Amino acid sequence: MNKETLKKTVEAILFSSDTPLTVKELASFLDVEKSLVKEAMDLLAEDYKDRGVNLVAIAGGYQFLTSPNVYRFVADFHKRESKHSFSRASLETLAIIAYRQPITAQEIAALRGVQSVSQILRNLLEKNLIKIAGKKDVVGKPSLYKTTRFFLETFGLNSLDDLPDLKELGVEE
Amino acid sequence: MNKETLKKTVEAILFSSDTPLTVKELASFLDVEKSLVKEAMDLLAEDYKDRGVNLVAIAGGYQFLTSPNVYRFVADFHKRESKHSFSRASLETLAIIAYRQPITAQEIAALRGVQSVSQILRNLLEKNLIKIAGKKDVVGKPSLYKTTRFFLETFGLNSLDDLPDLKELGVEE
Amino acid sequence: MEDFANFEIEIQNFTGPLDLLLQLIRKHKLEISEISISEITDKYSRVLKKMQEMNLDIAGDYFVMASTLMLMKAKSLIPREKEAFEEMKEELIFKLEEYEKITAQAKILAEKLNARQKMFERGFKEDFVSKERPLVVAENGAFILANLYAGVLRRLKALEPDIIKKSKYTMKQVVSAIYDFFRRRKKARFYEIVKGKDKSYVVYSFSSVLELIKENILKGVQTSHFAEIILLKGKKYSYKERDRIISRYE
Repeated sequence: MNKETLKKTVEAILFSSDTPLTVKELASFLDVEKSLVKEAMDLLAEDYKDRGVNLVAIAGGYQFLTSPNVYRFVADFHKRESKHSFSRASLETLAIIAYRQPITAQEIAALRGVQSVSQILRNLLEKNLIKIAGKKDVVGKPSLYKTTRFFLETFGLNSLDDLPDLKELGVEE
Repeated sequence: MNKETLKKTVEAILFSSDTPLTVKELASFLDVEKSLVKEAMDLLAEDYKDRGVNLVAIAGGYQFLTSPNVYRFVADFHKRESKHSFSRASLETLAIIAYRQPITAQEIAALRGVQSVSQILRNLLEKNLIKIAGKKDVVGKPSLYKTTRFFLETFGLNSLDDLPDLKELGVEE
Repeated sequence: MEDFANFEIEIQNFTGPLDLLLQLIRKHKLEISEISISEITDKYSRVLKKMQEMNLDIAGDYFVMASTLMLMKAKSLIPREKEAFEEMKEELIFKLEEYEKITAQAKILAEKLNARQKMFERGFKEDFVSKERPLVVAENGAFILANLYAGVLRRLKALEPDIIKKSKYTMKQVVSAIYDFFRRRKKARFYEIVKGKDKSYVVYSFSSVLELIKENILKGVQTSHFAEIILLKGKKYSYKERDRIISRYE
């Protein structure tokens, strides 16, 4: 392997790895001298010195990290992205509310086969995906939950009628 | 934000993302003109042209990916071949949807000469490669299927126009 | 069987009856537009038979095509059905040509996929699709919701006793209907038995007839090698045998 290919290979492996890698690891994997890998890393560190991404020595190894100068933007961008990610349990709860609304916490818990969904409901209320829409007229007057308009926006729906037909999924309601 | 900082910010955000991001997404997040973001991306694509990592146009956006030239080493290092594998039947079904969308399940089945494709469609929906995009205005209102943005990402296409016409390949359409 | 040796590898990999037909056409270097129906029917039936001998689980789709091909062959022999035959043949050719395009397009997709998979994204991990990874709601969010809800319903259903959905026809009905046919006559054409019926009836009849032939209850004859199947009462034709066959499916 010539020096040019070695440098590109090291660059690609470091990029695609989510943990720092040591010179030793790479040298042994690529079956080349450690000094050659070290040289390639140094050249890369130099190349990336003034970029938005730097090659940083960390935990005895090397890792590509975004530059501290632009840290704020990167962090904010990914935080915003994570707004659209949900745990399976909360998405399942949301699905039940979407298809069964209005519905009480107890009914949701029964459908999911769990004791309580109050933590998840609080979370969904905070995210403005569901709302309380009155009380059910039974003993204890439990709250009834419904999805919000923001829910429709988040899931790209015009109305609740746009929710996929369950028959297509091979399930009878 | 000056052009230099913008370029570094775009670079850092793209670098830290594992999915393609569009000019529009970044421009709206950073609150700058789309043309400026586009310019920064073009400069970056040029910078990375001959490196071990390239900036590739995918699914209408851009994504940093390791160079295909060093593929073997990267794959071996992570002991991993490809993420997705498809049966011929699913590839055919995807090809039908990709080239003829929007299309109904019944139309797909007729083209493939089989009674039902619901199992394969369910599977492709689960993998987020296709989506239901409305109903056809005929008796029974069957769902219409389309490919998703994730389909473009998975197949490394920038847009559906990247799928070559059969005429170009010397097959009569 | 001349050329099944190297065909066997692919035998389990057909994606459907059109795929099987197209592979047969390619194998024999024929032009789609110039296929002879009786020849292709014969070749098709032989592969189907081979698949049955290998005890492969064959989808009904293959039998539907077999019956369609046989029906076409039958029509081609009847002068007044000539026009209907030509129409069916044209339709089949059109379907095959469309299907050929699809295989070419699927190949393009496979090539694109292959090229994309030579590139890796950031943070490429072994457990990339770990179950704990949060679900990202993108354009397919509504489907993910629907699917989760369907999962909830399926989970609930799993606790209920299983109710097996009855199909439109039963073997009992079909076998009885075939027997009715032979009440006042000694012979019938397969085409007559399924005339005017829907596809699933044709499938049921076809497999029942095969079963009855195997049991010597009926006899299948062909006047020439590629001609339509004519059915005759067999050595073991009796109502007792009918009930025995039917009882297997109860």
